[in-house]
Amino acid sequence: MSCQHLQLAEAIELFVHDGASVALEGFTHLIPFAAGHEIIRQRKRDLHLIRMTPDLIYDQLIGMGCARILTFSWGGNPGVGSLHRLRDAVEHGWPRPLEIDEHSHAGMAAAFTAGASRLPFGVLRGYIGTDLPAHNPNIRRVACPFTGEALAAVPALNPDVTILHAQRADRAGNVAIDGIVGAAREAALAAKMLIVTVEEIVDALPPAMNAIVLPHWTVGAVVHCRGGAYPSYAQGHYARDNAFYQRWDAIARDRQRFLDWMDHHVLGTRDHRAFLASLQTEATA
Amino acid sequence: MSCQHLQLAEAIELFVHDGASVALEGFTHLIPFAAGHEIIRQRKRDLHLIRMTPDLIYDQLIGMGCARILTFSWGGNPGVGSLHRLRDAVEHGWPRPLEIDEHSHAGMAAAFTAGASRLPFGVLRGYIGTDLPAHNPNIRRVACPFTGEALAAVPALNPDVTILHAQRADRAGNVAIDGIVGAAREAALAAKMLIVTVEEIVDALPPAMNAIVLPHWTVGAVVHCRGGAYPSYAQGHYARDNAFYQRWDAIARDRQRFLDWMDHHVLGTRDHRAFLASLQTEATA
Amino acid sequence: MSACTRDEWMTVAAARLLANDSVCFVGIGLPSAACNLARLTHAPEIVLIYESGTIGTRPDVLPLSIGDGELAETAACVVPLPEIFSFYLQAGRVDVGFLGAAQIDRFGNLNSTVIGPYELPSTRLPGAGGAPEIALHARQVFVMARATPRSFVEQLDFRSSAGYLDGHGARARTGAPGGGPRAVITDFGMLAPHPESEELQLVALFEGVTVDEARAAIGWPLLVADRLDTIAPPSAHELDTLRALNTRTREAHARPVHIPL
Amino acid sequence: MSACTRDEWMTVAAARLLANDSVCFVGIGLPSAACNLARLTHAPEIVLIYESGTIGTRPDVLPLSIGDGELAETAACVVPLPEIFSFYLQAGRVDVGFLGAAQIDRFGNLNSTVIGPYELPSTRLPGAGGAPEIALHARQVFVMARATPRSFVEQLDFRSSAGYLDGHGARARTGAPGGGPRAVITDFGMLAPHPESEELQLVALFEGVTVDEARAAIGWPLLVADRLDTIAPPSAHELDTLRALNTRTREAHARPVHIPL
Repeated sequence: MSCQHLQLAEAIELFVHDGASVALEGFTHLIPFAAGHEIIRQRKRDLHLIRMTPDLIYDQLIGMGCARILTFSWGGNPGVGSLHRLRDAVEHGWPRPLEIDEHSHAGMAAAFTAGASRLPFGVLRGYIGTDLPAHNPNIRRVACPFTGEALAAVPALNPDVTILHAQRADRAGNVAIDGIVGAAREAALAAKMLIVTVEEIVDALPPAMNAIVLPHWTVGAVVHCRGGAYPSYAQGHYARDNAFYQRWDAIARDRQRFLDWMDHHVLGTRDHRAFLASLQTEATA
Repeated sequence: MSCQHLQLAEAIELFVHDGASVALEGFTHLIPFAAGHEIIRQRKRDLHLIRMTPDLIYDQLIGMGCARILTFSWGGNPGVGSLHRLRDAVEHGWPRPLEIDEHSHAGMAAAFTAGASRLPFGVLRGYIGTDLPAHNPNIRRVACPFTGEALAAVPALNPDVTILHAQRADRAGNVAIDGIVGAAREAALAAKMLIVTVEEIVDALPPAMNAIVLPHWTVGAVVHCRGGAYPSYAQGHYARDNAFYQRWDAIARDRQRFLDWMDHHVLGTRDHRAFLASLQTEATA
Repeated sequence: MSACTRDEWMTVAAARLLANDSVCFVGIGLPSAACNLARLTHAPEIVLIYESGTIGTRPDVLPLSIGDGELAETAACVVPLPEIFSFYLQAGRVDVGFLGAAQIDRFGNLNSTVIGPYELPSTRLPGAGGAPEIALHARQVFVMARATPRSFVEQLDFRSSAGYLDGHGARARTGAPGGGPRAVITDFGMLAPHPESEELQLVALFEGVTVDEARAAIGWPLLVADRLDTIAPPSAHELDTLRALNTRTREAHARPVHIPL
Repeated sequence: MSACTRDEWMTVAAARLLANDSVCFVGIGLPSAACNLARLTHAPEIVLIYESGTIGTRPDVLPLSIGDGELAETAACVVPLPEIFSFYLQAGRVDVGFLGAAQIDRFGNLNSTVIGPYELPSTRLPGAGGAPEIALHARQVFVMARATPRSFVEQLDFRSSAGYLDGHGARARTGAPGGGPRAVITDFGMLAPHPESEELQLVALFEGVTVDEARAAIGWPLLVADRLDTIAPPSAHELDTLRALNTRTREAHARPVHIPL
């Protein structure tokens, strides 16, 4: 595989197909909002969305009807409360029913790690005494061939496309990530196609040695997209907009207000720069 | 567990008992020679030695009769040839028979990772078409509960004691490792007791973020031991003494010459500093 | 000491349970406040782990999310999340895990998944997240939850994470490695499992609170332990430290964020 | 071009097989020389991985061990060894794996474990190391070995890593993901598997070498492919580059090392 430098719209158009399984990872940090918005703009449908912590961007994708299934382990607005669009889809099937493949964090971490290792399943000592296995056929048991102990097993996650946001890439497409990574590295290496949006493209990455680097030949496409994680954050570039996360609660609570907001700020903007400008305008209005 | 600062002789005396399973890890880089020599000086017996790549230090431990079993995946003198003491123990039972628990690198890596995760076994797609499983009951099969595929399974490695060498620790016992780590981190976190010898003890470690750090509460004992990896190397401190590795071939080929060398340089020296001085003297003689 | 809120009292009560040599797996909200209060008072060496991968973190202000940059910047190290769950939590390296929940039953089992049937819930909650394995592996679990009969219930709608299951050793018989919910800190005092039945019973009350108030807040017939302790109100030092922390936190999070245009 | 040694010719022949966009899992010795020669000549962008965890490394001198500091200093990144084997090799991200061995049979199966019976060997060899899974997962395996009837044998003493097993599709039937030994580069030329039987047959000779010389070096009755190619001697550029690399390497490794007293 050789890494291409693309515009965001091109990358989404080329690699995210209706019906695909797509993981936008990043744990609170480096959530690829710009890429999620572009998926909405291109009105992708029937996606199998995968993410440990469906965040606002998944609330938006679900509320806009892009998703058919959701694989996840915690679906809330961090530090605020519910994801109202996710709730509405599960509780009332609006705008369409959403199938749920629900795990614990440890289970999803094992599934991504198995995916990155191209093993068919991951093993953990987990789920004991919980009702999750009874409701999810993707949580099974496997016996240790040495001790006989029964452990939990989950099928590997190998998304058709994983999308990350990172601080920087070099011209060859090597990607460097600083700070909190969550399961981003495993989701990246588990993917059939990896797209990374980055704050900046540099001639040479900082000295790496034991730092977190995704080698260019594991990366399908690099997209230069400043502010691509906003309102999430990029360590060393900009802070998380906690106030936006709080404002989202009221926006997402109401179907019409949600649709109006998406119409104005996402569907009504050409790209991420225009999206950010529309929020800026609103803030200073 | 709380980390103690000890002298090397104390640490070995306190924590390495006859019959214990002991992993001295470090992959070519950061091999804990000083600690291995101290084990020889204290004439430990019946050890279960564990290491992916038994290096000169294991050749010495085996030749001095410290080991009963060896778990390993590649036992040679890197870039030079055989480990003659290891061969003599396997081929002729000298100075005592050595039981062999033989794996591939991938198998041992999976076993250390399972150990660090406190899972009873590790899974890999491995060993297919090889004779190793027929000769090692510690290589079994496990069926994927989703696909039915048969995969290789190895029992977790959880050494009684893991010993590493690293560049630096702070006074609390946090340990920072730069450069090639091999399976050192997994072997460390798999251990019941972790001893780390370090080049230097500093007031504060360099900024870490995503660097490799063993938190102080995972470390049982820190030993300040300059040059503790020589003739292996410590990135940023000193280079590998390739000439010593080449000289070792002739020393270890002959039982008596080996014994004389060990007598003079290891048993006949009080500590690692004296060991290094004895080599220095020889070099300038 | 000035009058304190029940949230403050809960936070202080939880903080007091933490030892200086503890390794704590911290959640956002009251647990995060309690752990950092402990660190800023009697337990300066306490090790705080957030599931985002930040180990040994010493934030100056409380994080709003589990993955705030502040946690990474002040951490001893930041590791990928799968390592937190396998090399630290599952490996048995966590002394205290903090959990909250929408519902808790008399055996300390928790529900953070759904109200109503799973397939068609009346309320879809965020889900279990890290809780099932924190509940399983931490040497002890502390639950922090404001008590009402709607949250401390006779019967969970869904068991997201295991307390003592049906009690009487049922948890231990599953092979669960950790010790389970050793303390439930509420806004009136504390519950703890009976040594044999493992049913949560009232073991301590905030000074001035009555057993009746406690009983009214709990949705099952609450038993009272043979020995009932009193939890002293926050000391001036505790309260000053907590309020200063909360003030710093509010100020930090109120700073307007620049849209990265 | 000056006269070259057979080792140099083997190295050049192997280097020529490597494409600019290949990801190679490199072993010490001739494979390392071949891969770096390719990088310094026609394949500047080739990605070299050493099992020590160094990815995308560009050493100025050849390493003497698989974990030389030079490999770490010039790498795109250095990761823990378990990740090399799970996230890269097992994940199918390696195009070319290089292997050597003490014995090879007509189906490209390799022995690097023992001569004689496993339980009481006449010669205990270092063992398989990374080979079993490199042989299994790399898209193609290149074997480099000087040929003698004692090393290219009718019957292995031990199968450390799988080539085509008994041939005729036996390897594929095990589910082995990689393509197996596509080329065996020796000191007289090259063997490659027959498309159906998968038996290694002579496909190319160094210019000036005869089929009889090849047959004499192989311990089984060597078949000759329908098409027999000639491998041109090293060009002046290839040989100059390789010799300069070897000279730099010798000089670097001859520098006396300071005992860290």
